[in-house]
Amino acid sequence: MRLYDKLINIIEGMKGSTTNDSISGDLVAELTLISTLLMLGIVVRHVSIFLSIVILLGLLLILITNLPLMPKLKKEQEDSLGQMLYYVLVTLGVLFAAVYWGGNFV
Amino acid sequence: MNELIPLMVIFPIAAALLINLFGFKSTFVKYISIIVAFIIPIIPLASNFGLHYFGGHAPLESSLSGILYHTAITYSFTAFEQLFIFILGILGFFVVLIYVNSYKKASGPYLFLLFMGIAAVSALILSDDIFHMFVFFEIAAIVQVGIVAASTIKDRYEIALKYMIVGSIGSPIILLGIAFLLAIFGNVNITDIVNMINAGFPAASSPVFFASLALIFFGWLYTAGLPPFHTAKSGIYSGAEPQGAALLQAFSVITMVSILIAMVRIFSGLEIFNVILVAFSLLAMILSITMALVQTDFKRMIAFLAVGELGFIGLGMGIGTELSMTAGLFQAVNEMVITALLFIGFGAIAVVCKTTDINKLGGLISDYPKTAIMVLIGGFAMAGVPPLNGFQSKLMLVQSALNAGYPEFAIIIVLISIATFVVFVKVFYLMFLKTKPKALEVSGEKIPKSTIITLAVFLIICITLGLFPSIATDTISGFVGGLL
Amino acid sequence: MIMDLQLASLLTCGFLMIIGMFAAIFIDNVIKKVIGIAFIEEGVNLFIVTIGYKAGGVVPIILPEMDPSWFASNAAYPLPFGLVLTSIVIGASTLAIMLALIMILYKKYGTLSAKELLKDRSKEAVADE
Amino acid sequence: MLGYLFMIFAVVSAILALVQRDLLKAVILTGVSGASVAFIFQILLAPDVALTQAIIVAAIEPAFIALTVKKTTREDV
Repeated sequence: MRLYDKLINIIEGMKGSTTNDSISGDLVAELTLISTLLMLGIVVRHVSIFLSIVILLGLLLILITNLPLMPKLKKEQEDSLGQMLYYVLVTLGVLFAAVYWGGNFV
Repeated sequence: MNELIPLMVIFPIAAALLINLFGFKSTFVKYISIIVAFIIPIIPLASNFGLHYFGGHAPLESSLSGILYHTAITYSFTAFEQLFIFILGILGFFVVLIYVNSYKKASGPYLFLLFMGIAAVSALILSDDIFHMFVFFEIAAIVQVGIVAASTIKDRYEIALKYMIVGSIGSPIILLGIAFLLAIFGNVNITDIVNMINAGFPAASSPVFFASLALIFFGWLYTAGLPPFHTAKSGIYSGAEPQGAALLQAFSVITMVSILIAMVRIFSGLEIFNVILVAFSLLAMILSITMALVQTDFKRMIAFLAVGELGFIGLGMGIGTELSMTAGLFQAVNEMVITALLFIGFGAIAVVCKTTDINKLGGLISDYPKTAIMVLIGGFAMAGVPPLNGFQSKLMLVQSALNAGYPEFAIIIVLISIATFVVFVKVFYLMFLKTKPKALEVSGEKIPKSTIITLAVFLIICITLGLFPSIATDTISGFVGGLL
Repeated sequence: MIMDLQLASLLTCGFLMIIGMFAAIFIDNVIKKVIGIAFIEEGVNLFIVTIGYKAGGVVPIILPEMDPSWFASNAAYPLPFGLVLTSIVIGASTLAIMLALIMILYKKYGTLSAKELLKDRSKEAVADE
Repeated sequence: MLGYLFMIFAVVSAILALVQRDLLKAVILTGVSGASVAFIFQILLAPDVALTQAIIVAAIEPAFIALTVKKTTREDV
């Protein structure tokens, strides 16, 4: 697919945003998200350069295959209590596991 | 005059109870609350630096190890605490002024909540006792919910209940973390715990210590509203009245900073602490800024920005050099003022236009030119445009990240600042510059003078701190030097 | 004895916290969520009290006929007990506020289901205008 | 020995409280769980905490919840 078609698809994927201003906002959000995520991939080089390359490639693959990221991300951060509690629980689990078992390896 | 140290907490509490007692007797409540709000920022300026032991129980020296044990709840008051409590007092004064001026009937219970919150966060930053911090943090959380429930926003009760239920998972967890520390060290005084760790206390490298780090860190995420709590926290900000939201974010900043300092003191020996701190701060910055960009409710936008800016503080503390920590704490001071300015400025527009949807607004610059310009400069300050204070702290952060060998963080900070700028340009354009939609009826209501004065004063603080950052940074770097 | 009293008590507070967490997160009824939150707080309080317990010790109240050095080596550790008193009261007050909010919301929506009460209302607001 | 009994009691009544369809029964079982924990506090050498727990968690909190149940609905659908 050509790049232009892809861009149009991305914009059409952002349902609900109809005005010029909200589309521009969504695009900025999308670009910020992608660029910061790639930067975070580069941060891993302090641990190991090889791992960083792997993560960057994987990240690129994931980002390109689900490109309109913002609508998905927004749906995950709804205001409903169930969703909030779900992520609270997931974070608690991940944080505890990471610190408790990973604390000695840093 | 060391006696004034506990007064910083006791005076607002006593005043709050008194005001609540008089309830709805409007004029009396108005005068007394203005006087109280005026005195609160004066107390930290008049007080001497030092320690205060409640009940006069001076620390005991152990005959075996020679370590000092603090038996009393201890308040430590230095120039750093003075700075924060003073800024909080100034914010509180103007918030009370706006509230008293713009509502015909001043409600005693609402003012009670405001003063109680000021007392609670003052206690949080003064206290050297981690359980004492928990107690006042819970009071602050209840106050936040109360301020939201007392507003006139449509979905306030839902927002308040959501925050409370999510918080009820968070706050027992932080208490459990404190209990773990108590189980290891038999003590809840931070100085004692730090002394024991430095003396090579064996349990300080045990799994239980790591577990307590995880639990307290999770509770800290809740206090600060970093992810996964950012949706609940931004809901709280957008659910409160504008002046209430201005004070609420100051509460969050101070709560976050004081618990963060406690964690840095206790856990800085564990390297994973810095890793998770940086990770969650970056996550907060990215998620909040992207969410702010896609909102259509401008109060919610500012709320997400307010949450995201907290990430800068965490990042500065997480990098862990003296410069970066100074920059992070300086950012905390700046953010309190800037975000309060924005909440009040945008909130005033929301009140006169009776809508918060940016698509329904436009062309307001001809109606409210003063507010528009001041809000614009406030937005510049948050995005980091020289010569305002946000620029100074963000510049320091970028420099410190570069010096510490993490240029990626510097790039992310710059990117996030650019995105913040975009949010502002967008909101400003849609609210003030775009042609006015026909459906919008500006009732001709004027923005109260007290609001304009407040915005002007906050702006002066922003510009002063931007031109002479050493007023704050000297104090903060002295404090950070003692911390490391 | 099968198990040390302190260990059994720790297990109990673990159970209480897990039950509470489960209720607060997975049960749909808001009042049951609140009950679950009360159980979490109860579990944490029990944990803190258990820290202070001393097997074969005495209650940490000094009586005139007690020898101070014997008391010091035999009494339970009273600091956690003092902390728990505060935390019980805090738990009760948060519970009361939550219940008050639930009553108001029930008047408005006529249901106690969290999925209905506390869903995302931002889209709805757009729809009815 | 009594301690273990109360511990089992606390956990079981907590579980039972959450599976009730009738919310008033759930309230009573919450009180039972709180009272059992109060007895555990007594056995763990903390009589002052036990007293507070017995008053606040075993009596006042169920009363609050019961009041809410009365003002709203008894059935957990």
